[in-house]
Amino acid sequence: MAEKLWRVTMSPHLRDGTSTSSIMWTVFCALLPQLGLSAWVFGPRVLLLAGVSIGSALLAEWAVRKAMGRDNTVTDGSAALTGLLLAYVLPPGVPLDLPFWGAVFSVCIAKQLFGGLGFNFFNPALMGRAFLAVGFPVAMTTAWIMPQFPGFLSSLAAPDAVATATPLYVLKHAGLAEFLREFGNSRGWAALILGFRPGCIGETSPVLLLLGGGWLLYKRIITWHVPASMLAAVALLAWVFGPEGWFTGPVLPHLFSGGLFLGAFFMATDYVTSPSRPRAKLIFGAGCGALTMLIRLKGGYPEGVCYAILLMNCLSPVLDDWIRPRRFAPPLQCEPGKKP
Amino acid sequence: MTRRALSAALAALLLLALALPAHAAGLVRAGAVADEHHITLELAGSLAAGWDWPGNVSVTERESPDIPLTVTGVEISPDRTELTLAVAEPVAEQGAYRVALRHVEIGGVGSEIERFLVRKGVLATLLSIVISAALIQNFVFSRYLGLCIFFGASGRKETAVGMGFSFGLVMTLSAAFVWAMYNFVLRPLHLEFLQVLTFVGIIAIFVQLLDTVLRKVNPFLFKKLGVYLVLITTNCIILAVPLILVGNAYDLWESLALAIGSAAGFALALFLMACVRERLELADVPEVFRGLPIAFLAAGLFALAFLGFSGMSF
Amino acid sequence: MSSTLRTFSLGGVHPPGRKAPAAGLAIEVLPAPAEYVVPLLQHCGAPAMPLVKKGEAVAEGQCIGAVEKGLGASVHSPCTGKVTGLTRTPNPFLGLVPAVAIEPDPEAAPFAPLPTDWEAMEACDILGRIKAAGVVGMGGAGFPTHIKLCPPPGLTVDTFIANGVECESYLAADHRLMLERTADVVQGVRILRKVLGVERALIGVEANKPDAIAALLAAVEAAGEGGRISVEPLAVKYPQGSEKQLISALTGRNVPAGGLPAHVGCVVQNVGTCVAVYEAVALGRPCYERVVTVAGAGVARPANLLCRVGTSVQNLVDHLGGVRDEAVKCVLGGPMMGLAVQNLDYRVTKATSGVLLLTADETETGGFGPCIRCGRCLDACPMGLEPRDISIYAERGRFADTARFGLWDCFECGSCAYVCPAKRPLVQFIRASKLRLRCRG
Amino acid sequence: MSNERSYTLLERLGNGLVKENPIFKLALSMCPAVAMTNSVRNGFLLGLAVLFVQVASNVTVSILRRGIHERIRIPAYIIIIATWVSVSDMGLAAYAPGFYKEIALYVKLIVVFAIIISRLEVFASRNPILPSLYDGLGMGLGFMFGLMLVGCFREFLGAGTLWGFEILPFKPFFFWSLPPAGFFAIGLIMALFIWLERKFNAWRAKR
Amino acid sequence: MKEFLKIAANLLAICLVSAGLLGGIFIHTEAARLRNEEARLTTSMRRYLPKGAEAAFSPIHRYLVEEAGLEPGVGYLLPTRTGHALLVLDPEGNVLHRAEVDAPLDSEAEREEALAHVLPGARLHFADTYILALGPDGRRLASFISGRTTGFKTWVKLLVALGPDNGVLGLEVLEHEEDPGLGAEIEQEYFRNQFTGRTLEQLARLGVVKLPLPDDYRRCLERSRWAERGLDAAQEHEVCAKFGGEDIHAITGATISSRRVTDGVKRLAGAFVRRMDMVTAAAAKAGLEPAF
Repeated sequence: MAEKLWRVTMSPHLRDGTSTSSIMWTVFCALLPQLGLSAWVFGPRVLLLAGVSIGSALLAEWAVRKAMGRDNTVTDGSAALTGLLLAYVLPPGVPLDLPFWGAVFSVCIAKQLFGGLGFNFFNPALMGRAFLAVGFPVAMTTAWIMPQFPGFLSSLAAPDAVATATPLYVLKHAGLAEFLREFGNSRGWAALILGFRPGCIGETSPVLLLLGGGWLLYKRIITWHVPASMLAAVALLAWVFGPEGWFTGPVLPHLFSGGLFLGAFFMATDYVTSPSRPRAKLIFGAGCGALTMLIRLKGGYPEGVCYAILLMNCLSPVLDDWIRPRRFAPPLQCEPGKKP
Repeated sequence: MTRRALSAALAALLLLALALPAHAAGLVRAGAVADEHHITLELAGSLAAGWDWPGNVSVTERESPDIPLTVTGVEISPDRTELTLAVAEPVAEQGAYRVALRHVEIGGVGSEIERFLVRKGVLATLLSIVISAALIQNFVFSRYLGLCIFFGASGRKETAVGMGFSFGLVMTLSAAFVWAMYNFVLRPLHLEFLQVLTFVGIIAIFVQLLDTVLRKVNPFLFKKLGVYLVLITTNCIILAVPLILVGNAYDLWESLALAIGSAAGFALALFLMACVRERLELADVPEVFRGLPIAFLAAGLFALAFLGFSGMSF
Repeated sequence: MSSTLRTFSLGGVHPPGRKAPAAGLAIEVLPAPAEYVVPLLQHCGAPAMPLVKKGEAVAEGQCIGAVEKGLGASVHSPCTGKVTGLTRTPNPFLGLVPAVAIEPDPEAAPFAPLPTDWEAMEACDILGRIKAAGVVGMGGAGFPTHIKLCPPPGLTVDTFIANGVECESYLAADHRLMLERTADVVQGVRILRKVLGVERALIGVEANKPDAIAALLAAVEAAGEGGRISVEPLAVKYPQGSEKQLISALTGRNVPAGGLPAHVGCVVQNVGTCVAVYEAVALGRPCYERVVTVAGAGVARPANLLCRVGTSVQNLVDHLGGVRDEAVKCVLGGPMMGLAVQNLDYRVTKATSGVLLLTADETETGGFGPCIRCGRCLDACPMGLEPRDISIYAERGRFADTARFGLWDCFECGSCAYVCPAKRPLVQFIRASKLRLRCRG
Repeated sequence: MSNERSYTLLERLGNGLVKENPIFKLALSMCPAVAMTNSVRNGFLLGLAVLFVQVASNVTVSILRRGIHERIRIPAYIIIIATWVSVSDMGLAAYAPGFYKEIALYVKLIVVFAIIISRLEVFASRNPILPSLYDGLGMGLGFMFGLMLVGCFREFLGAGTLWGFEILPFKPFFFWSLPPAGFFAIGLIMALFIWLERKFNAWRAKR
Repeated sequence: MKEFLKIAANLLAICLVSAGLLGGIFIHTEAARLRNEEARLTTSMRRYLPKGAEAAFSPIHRYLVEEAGLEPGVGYLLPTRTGHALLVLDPEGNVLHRAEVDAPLDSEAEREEALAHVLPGARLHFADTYILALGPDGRRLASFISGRTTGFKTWVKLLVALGPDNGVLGLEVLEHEEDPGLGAEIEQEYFRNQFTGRTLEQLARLGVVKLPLPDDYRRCLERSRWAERGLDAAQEHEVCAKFGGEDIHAITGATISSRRVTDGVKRLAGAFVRRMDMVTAAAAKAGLEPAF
């Protein structure tokens, strides 16, 4: 018998079942229900947009890695996830070249040039969105679509909502009264919570996003810290800084009518660009929430989740640096004679 | 402990500054622009019953007392100590508005005509200058100034902190000096054309002075900050701030606020960039992008992220 | 239920137990092989100096290697026979080490025990016996026991802990010992308690071995030690078998970084060591035998083998019917901390707790990806260190920067690498950093 | 002075334009390179102002180099630069008011451009007038070249025009004419420079 | 000490020389700057005048006049047939003060000095300047009103040109900080020119609609761009007449900016007309003969 060749590797010889790609694809799947809903209410073109976005992200990843002479990482799922998330933060009516350019920017500039997965310090999908928001401002602010419903559900549509205005736009520029007139009844609330309202492809349905997020929590892919503190910060600040004075603000509209759930569960929890320790995550989430409200109430845009997360991304290396794991025990003092 | 108490007190003060608009001694205690079409007035007492607004309220911009704005409604709070005036023309938080109430009786005191100037409080103005200079109009990421030093001193965190600190020191002191120089010497003597020369001279002298004093008084601090002092003279921000404060005709406090805000914004930018660059050293950046090119791209991404602050107003 | 059980506070992971076949198999005695090659160095420290020459006849239990100074333990002949040569043999941790090759004499009489009334002996005499018998930690590290039993001057010890945790997957050697030689374990604990002069003794056993717990409780009662030796069930979590984690779980005391268990008043010994101590002190039999679990889907028949030091791994495997074709990896020790070896010529030492023959399904063999900063390793690390940052810095060759992330506190339990989704060889990076810094410093 | 090497005009120009290009190689005075380069024209005009200040102060310092006391070197240089900057500021305000409005702040900020003072310190203070003049020309042109290159890149991609002339009937990438794009443009062009240089060096080594 | 003196002298010499140099250049360039600035302004304003019309530009400076305890008055420094006069009106248009001003008024400093002389004790704040283009007979050919209004982000500075009948001749956006590609489009011809030709009455009722700009209307608004391949004069006239009576078409994606600018134009023009009426009436009452 020939001498058997044994494989020699370092310990440990057991590995947990999760892998980078399994995590990425799990997140990907957790996002899909919302895509289905969007395709249903905004039309199947949404699927085309998502397809272009994912396809160009994969293509860009392959091409840029090839150009740099590096190994192929298309299968690890991170590029596909970036593509999907990018599509999720686009209005459903944008032209098809937007997701392409956005994905190329996200993957090439925001991620691969900085060393690829693990070294991008801004969330690539959100960076792609920020890039598109300045590069294609008109499409990014006007390409909203009124949700269309199959007959039996048409009663869920908010009655006479202004086309091409997202709920947050109404809230910011027409005021709370107008918002409540459009969405204030039970049908309006149902539309907001279930996702039958104009908005970005992936942000409309808090329920489905919460389901997906819950699944990720259950699978322990994300922890509760970031989403909880982000939602709490938004709710608290929305309540405190009300339009009518202190502690009068509308909490629910701010929670349910923007991209908060998408941001809190799927964007701000991105491993690479958020800090790792629980305490740092709490601060990070609270910061995201606070900046979101700052932009919504005082800033130039109706929605602030994207920029809030990007701005907190700047801080996550700092938070990682400041908040370190608690060591098992302090080092031994230089008095060996005494018990510490 | 004391540090925590101090920062808490500071935070409380800032909140207070935000919360409290201008105060006055008359029958109207305070007023503020609530939103685009509403001005709220806080009365010193409760408004006597029977007063009705048509014909008794006028609102004008401060600059145009002769062009009345159209008041479309007045809402009186249940306890009759707050009035909300609805105005047809858009009003801005940054603007100043004259409000006149006629034939009112407030808290038992009657007045034929009660005038009040609605505008932002001093502290709120200063705070908004600081925040604007630090974040909204961040010199590095939104105005693209001070980049040489930004890229030069953001390699390590310690360097960034040292630079940020020395910069803040020089910036604040020289802004005060420049303000005085401009308002008491250059302007009265109509020597505005010597602006650049004097400003840069003041800054250079200041840096030299600080260098000399620090070297003698606190060699330790000098060892830490000395290197940066020389560099400061070639930082665009150090000259841009005086030019801006002169251009906007700021008063001393506003000038100081601008200086502090821009120094804080610069220090923040340096620090964030240093954190990122320290991490980038570990990254597998393509060969040709190592060093400055990738730092530029990173700064570009920062600039995109900082667009989130654009259009913000306090 | 398990949540009420005690365990250590920080980190930890739950690798699959996979103890099922071996844990149910009684210890079986391995027949004597054709040749023993006894390594003179079986743990980090100074090698023992050989006391025999080629051709010399030795008796079973005769001291063949002694350590004059430094960290070390003496080595004894596992059989009666003839020294065929002084050679070198590979050790997975230590490289090639000096060894004594002995050819056993098949007709020799078995070792005759020399019962002693240890209760009448002085503590220092007992310690002397333990040292002479070359007892070392049987848990895996093989640290000489007599040294651990002499805490540095100035430190007082108030608790003795017997480590019956056996948190590594597959391994069942300690489990079987606790079941089959329960009384000897308890006696060993009593001896060690006497040596240390402490009242309190704890035996920590993970709750996945209820039979062992029951047996120990009964044996403690039988020995009349009910109030003084307590058997503590612990929640199942890796690496509870590590000294510091076990102390933390049982007493809530945390050994300071760079400190010894004695700094918090504890001494920990493996239950296997307790048995060896019992044999050495009460029966006068030196330490040259141990139970080795042979397991994994790659072995024809898993078993717990009582084998003697110097037996080759090949002998063990052959005795059990050889290797299956699917086996790809041979690991000496547990799957989390043991070392993979490139052939089966390795010799059983006093510290060899297991021989695992793993198939590709059981073990990770692929490459690794970039760190995605998920932070799982930070959560898993039982010492609260930052393996992520150590690995990233080490990957870029910046070893000097790794120290501030707790490099020196790492005992390489592998929890971080176990959970890493990018399959990064974190332990390897840590070891490389330590090596590099040691060489330089 | 110690440095008695003779410099020719050509050598200095090559040095400023390529070998020590202030923007792509020395990475000095990046502020205008980011903020003022969304059109070639702005780049050219600001470059012109820098060229003037660089040449004038180089010559001035070279003339005065023995008269300026060592201890007050830096303040003296700054005053000299500030003088020439004020001159160009006033000149532009008077004779090119339309253009001046766009770049007013940056013209004043030329005072603190690191490239100018560093050339004074490194070159002009140690060399006679003529080489200093050449060096100023080289550096100023190099700076102008850098600004115009970035300007070309951004104006063409951003507006589809060059120097205001329509090249493409549409705007390929509106993004590039926005201020933050300056960072990206410079980063990419810098990398391109490095790449070309490597290729060139490899090619020369092979020869 | 000697060393120190030497250094100081050295530095002082450099400073003095450069200050002297700058002074000289300043005197020379300042005059040129003012001349050029004015020339630039008048050329840009002349575009709104009938071709070949002879016009003189004369400014009306508006001040806020504050006297202790009184509602602030509005002071107008206006050209008269004989020189200049200061007319201070209360908000209702009643004359509070009038004074002839006979001093050079070219620069802000000179004006301040002159006003302090005729109205001692009062606090004057400069508010803004209206520029009137007057024909040879003193008729108003155009009025230029600059002022600022809130935009979507910060302030927008506008210049509105009104004709003799107070219809809009044109609109220019002088400064703004709107988003590029969105609000910043207010500076484009296709938006600004929509105001051209609106009468004062139309302006007062002008709204903003969120409808896409019709293509041929855009062609006729973007005169400079479509000059060579656009419509002929008759078609252009027809299109402008068709759409000119409608509301302003908002910029895509920047409805708010469009609305704010429209509001601003309405307000600036309205205020100007009201003030001119008040000034004319008050001047007649006060026996002044304004130059317009």
